[in-house]
Amino acid sequence: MSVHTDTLLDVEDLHVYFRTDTGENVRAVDGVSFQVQPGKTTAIVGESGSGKTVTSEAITQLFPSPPGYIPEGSVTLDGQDLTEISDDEMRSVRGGKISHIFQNPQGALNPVYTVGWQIREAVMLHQDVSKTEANERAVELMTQVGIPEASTRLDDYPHEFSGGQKQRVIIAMALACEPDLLIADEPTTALDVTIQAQILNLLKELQEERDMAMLFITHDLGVVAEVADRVVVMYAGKVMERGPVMDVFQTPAHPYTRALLECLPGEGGLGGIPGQLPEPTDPPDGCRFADRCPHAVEMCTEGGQPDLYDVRNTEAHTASCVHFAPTMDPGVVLDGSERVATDGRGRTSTDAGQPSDDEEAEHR
Amino acid sequence: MSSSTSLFEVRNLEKHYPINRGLFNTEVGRVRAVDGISFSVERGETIGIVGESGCGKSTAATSMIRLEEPTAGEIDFRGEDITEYDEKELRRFRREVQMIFQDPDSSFNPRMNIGNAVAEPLIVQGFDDEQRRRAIVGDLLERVGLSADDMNRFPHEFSGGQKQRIALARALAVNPSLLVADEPVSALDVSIQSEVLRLIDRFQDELGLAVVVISHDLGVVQEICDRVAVMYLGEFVEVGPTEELFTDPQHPYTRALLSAIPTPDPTERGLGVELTGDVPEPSDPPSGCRFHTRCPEVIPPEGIDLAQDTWRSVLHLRKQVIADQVDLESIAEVGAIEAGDEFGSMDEVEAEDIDNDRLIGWVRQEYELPNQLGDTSAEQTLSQALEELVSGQQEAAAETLTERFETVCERQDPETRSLSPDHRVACHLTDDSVVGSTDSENEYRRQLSSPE
Amino acid sequence: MSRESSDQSAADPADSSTAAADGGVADARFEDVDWDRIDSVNRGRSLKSRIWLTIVSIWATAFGGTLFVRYVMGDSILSERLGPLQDALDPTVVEAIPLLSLNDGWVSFPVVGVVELHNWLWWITLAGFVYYGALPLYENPRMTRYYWRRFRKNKAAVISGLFLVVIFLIGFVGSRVTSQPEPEAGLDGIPPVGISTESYNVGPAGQKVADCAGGVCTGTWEYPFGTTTSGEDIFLGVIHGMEISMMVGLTATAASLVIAAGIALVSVYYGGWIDEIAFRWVDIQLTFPAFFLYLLLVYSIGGSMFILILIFGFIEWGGGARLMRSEALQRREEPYITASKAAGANPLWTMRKHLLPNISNTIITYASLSIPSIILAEAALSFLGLGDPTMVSWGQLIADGRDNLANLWWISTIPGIFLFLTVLSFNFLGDALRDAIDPRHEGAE
Amino acid sequence: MKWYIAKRLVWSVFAALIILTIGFVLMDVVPDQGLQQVEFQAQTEGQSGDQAVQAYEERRGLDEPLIDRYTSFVTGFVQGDWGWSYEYQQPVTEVITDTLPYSMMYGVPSIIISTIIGMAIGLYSAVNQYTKTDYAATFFSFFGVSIPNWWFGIILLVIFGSFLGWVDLDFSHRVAETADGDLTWLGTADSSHPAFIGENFEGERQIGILSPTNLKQLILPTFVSMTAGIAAMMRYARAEALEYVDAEFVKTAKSKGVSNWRIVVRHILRPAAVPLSTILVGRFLGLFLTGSYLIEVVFGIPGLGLASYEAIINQDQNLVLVTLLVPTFLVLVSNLAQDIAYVVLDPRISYGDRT
Repeated sequence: MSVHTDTLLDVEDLHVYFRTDTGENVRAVDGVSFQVQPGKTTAIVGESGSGKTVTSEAITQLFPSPPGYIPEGSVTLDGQDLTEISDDEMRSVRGGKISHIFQNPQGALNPVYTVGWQIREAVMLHQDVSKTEANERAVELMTQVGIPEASTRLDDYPHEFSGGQKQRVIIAMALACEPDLLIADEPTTALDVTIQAQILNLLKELQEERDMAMLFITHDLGVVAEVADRVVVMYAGKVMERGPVMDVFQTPAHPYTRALLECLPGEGGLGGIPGQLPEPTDPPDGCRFADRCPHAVEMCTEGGQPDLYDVRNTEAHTASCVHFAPTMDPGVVLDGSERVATDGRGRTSTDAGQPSDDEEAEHR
Repeated sequence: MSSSTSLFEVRNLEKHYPINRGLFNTEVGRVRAVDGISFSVERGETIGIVGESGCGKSTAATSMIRLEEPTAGEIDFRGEDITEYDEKELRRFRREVQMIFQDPDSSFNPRMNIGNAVAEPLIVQGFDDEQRRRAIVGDLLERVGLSADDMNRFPHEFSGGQKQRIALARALAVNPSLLVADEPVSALDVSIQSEVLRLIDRFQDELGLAVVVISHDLGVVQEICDRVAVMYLGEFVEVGPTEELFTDPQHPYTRALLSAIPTPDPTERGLGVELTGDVPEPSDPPSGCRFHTRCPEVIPPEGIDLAQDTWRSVLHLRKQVIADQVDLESIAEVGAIEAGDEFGSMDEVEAEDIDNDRLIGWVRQEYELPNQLGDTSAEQTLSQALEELVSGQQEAAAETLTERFETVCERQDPETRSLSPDHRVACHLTDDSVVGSTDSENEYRRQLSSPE
Repeated sequence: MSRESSDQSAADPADSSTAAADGGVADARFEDVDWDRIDSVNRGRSLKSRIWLTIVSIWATAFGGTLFVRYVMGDSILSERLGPLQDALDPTVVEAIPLLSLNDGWVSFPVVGVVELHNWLWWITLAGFVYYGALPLYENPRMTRYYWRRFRKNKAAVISGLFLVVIFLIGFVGSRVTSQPEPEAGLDGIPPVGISTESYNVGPAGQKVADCAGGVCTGTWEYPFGTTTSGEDIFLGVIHGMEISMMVGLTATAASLVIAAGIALVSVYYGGWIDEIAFRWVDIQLTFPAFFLYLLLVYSIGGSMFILILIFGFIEWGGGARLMRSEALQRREEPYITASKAAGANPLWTMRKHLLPNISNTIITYASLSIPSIILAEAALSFLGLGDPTMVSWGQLIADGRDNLANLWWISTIPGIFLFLTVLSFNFLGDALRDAIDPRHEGAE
Repeated sequence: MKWYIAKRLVWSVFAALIILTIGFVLMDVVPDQGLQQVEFQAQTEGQSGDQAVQAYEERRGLDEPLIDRYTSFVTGFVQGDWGWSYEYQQPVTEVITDTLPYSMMYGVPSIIISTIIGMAIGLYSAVNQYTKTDYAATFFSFFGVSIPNWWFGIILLVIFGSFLGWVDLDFSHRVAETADGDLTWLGTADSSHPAFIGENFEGERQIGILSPTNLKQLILPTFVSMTAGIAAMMRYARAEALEYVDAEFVKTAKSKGVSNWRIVVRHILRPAAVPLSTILVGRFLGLFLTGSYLIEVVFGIPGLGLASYEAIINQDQNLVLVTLLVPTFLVLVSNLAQDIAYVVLDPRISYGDRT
């Protein structure tokens, strides 16, 4: 279905469930597939509750387990299935081949150790080096991420750093062992725009220098457009759309992606997406988004989530929407009304399937 | 902007928090969270206040309606100074002004049902007709898109977006004329943000409500505000009509903020002017223009012609030298590591053992200074100062640098100038008497218009 | 987002969306409220709270009267020092009030007769429990069901709760329908039913009651738990001890909760020197070795049940106040408090409606720790012989058997098991309640 | 930092004074039974009651005004003269030095063991939350917290003393002492030693604190005071560790490839150690001080708790006040120490900001 050559990380049909007290399963991730190419950035974008963070944590199995578990699916890194390796092997992958940075720099550093100690720990866990060598490496890393006077600051505690600097320290820590893949989970969400710009620029620089692949998790389409090579749009544990960043932004195919883009401030549409996420323990049949979709037709609520169909015959860009099935007319979504939500009547148009004319005229 | 017609006018509002230390808790300093801001809000107008976290915008919100007592300043509401109000008058004033908050989850008492929460402003104002109160609450809930039956439900049964709508209903219960919204949507998903904003916008139109929106998100402000004030370290650096401010920002800080927003367009990559460093401590704000420590457009002293980023590096070095914070040991260690095997282990490196020229090179490297500055007179001063620095004469180096590289931005607090009746800005760049020749101004314009 | 709330959107999606979208425009003004009229009118209270206030005032008057007669007019340390004053207070003054009479130095009320001081406290505690605990649960069935669903997951706690209810009912009813066990010569040393002991352990009268044959006596159902060394019925003693333990635990905890919550809320709301003084005092109080203080106070003031409850109530609150303060400090910064202030609420409203309900977790946590510890402390004091000598409590029974461990081992063991199980149940219950109402889990379902 | 310590020191002295004052006044309010007895006795013997009372008061220094007695006690206390114990007929200082070792004999091992075991179980159950082990540990801790120490002691005495006969029902404090009455770690003595009165045997037996006989009689008190200690420590350790188990930085550590064991020891225990140390010294110490009264009464151990109890019952003023002040000082000093430790251990707390 997609290009398998030159793939660093291949996530195939990944499911992550969380067992609740009542014995039900919360299907946080429910069949997700995507790839990350070496040296490239794949961004997973979605709202809160879409399962994007759990997906990223499932790669190195960082989610709390129990109650979380992976009922099926594979995560292949360099031909090795990470869901099947032993705990010891997983530990050498974590921080060695795959590193993480998290959303909240405030909490991600242990408050009672110096930053030097924490970077050193990352180095010494994976490399057989002396403490002095590890220290030197720490200074080097901190200098690279742009912390001035690194060798003095090594002995400072996290609270002595500002939010942006903390995130730099965390990046330094993540890069300690030259990972092949860096998973960045909303690394700039907790930061001011100005600091966000600094961190994004830094990440781009470092990625180029090291030819490192990046999996970037974010809810901000602006950030996606800034950093990503490929985009995966997630909704309610499923992939809605996948493709190269240019294609996805120029020809957003899935109605959900289109709605998300509409919501951005400055895009004119003070719309929003009516409705709520489906129940994660008992998702409805058919497309997870059908309930809120202005283009939903009857077949959208039948069977499972639609396959990822090619958009406009480019194999790299696919959307999980029945309108893109070979027998259907994608024009319904692509050329039809793009005022997905501004009329506030999203639900009533569910049955109609066809947008009304006046709305179409109003837009563009 | 005559005060007689303004609904709400704030003049020179200050809110300082004392810092107490020692055995008797004597005051040793003050956090100047809000340090003299002035603005007015007309009926039916939406004004936005934007700035980075820690700039004092939330404190401004709470002290402008006396939820915290302001340290100084006048606040007129309908021509009456509310700082003079007594308890009773203040309670009456609370009917006219309401607030909504950032976090929908903590905006509601988890142990009070939604009906009571929305009715609370009515109850505490003494409205004890229960029948009618229920009618009003039901009506309000329906207006914000919920149902009257939701009255008996508890906050945790609603989603974030719904809660923010209920917060709006609560704020409107007493039919206020001014609404202060502190980051009303920043805790919400994008798809829900716009719904809430739309609702605020609608009520504003319908009820002739005046709104003050506090946000760190320029997108939000752009969406619903008529005028915008940009705040930095307790002060307004620029105030103007939204349209004008976004298309023709005058203050370098406004420009930096605008350019830092990632655009959802992959063809336009690259985040423009990058602000270095963080917001300084409001307990010890920089002299002169408070933004000069991070400003990408600091005005060089006369006769020095350097590229802006080099000039900034010089300024940074100078600041560190004056504060005696240049750690030669550390620089030597970093330099040694980068130089590789030549120096054995990091711990063995001592700054004194290293050849002066080499150390100077490393210092330049650390402070991102080229080996030779473009401007010869500047280079002369710099190399003299560096020479003094590495030979241990920090004070002399500081003096040398201060003498030559002092800029008007750190010396003088820029006045707030009106560019048009509605557009005010506080920056030396807009002051012809400071910038002098139009050349340099054009230079800055040119630098800005060309993306990096 | 009207369409977001799932149950309602299905009913009338179009309706609500028009209300939000277009309907609002036509009908722009909200209802006009005549604030001037409202400002001039005083506020009323609900019927429920009026009834409660009446009960509390009647209670306070009667309790105050009893205290006055007992400690100012009656024969006590205080009255010695109030000599001249006492002369002026002729008992006939009390008798002159219709329906009241003096009975052996106690005020006798119509219907209820003489009520001892500790019983006054016990009654108001139970009333308060109904008003602040049971009534809200009854009025809020949704919330009740929600808490119950979470609570019942913890089986141990449900069993504990049942056990405590049973203990309470048996103790409460039992000590009213039976009389206190009295020592009876010769009836001593009877073993519990089914247990045998050498007959020389059993008193002469007891030998007739128990099944004695061949130098061995076996207990019978007449004294199911056997008797003490002085011939008291242990079964009756255990039943009376149930009420004592419950009363001391609940009443003293209630008293300390009221003090602790009051001081914590006022300190947090007003801060400044009130806070400083109150919590400096708490520092000192907590530094005092508590058990030492109990010993000292009980020894110096005397161990009547009323005094015991007061001592526990007035000493135990410090830790609770500290916990509540730190909780309330966090709550104080919550936006809903600010919102309430921004709406013009007065301090009392904010404290009662916002701060108090939201520190209820800490209150319950604290109560669940305090009740068992007070029960244990009372038992320990009784064990040392410093409890109320006129009442039979578990600690006293345990002490009775202590010198005859080798032969009459059941005297210490049986009440001890009840004491242990009661304390254990309170601990389990408290833990489950804490879990059930922990707001961190709220909305999880 | 120095201002902070100075402030805390001043406050500690002030608090101790207040407590002393309260104790002093309370003791003074209590009707003196010794005095009543003297008066009664004098009257029954047909002498003047007043005279006897006066003589008694003079003997005990009670004839002076309250304030004078108070100041002289405080000055004496500060100078190391802690007064005379009428109950024990020796200086209070000697009573303390005589009794304290017995409290420590079971108290110290019990604190150490329960800290180690409690902490280990607590951490284990926090890391393995909601597993069977966790539930078992939780149940055990409830058991330990709920069981009344003194009753448990009695029950153990019934079982191991009365029924099984493994231990003696009476505590023999002479076993730890030499024939002269001095404490010794380990030694031998023949049948003339006061501990062996009534026993006839040849040769010598071991005596002293570490002698098997002494250790045997210490097992039960140590165990009883341990149950509560382990349970309390376990609850606190578990609760504290749980604060950090889901912390973001633990996830970060995990993502670096840190092993589970190392995460527990380095990343969870270390930050939890700060609040735990507070609990350990503070409440824990209090637990033993309180527990010691009843344990010593039940087992008949002549320790500080028993002395304090006897002092109160017999209105031995000076001894009461000193036994009140000893734990108070312990608590105050350990509070101070732990606050300073807090500052030292937890880099987040800047002492400059504390008042």
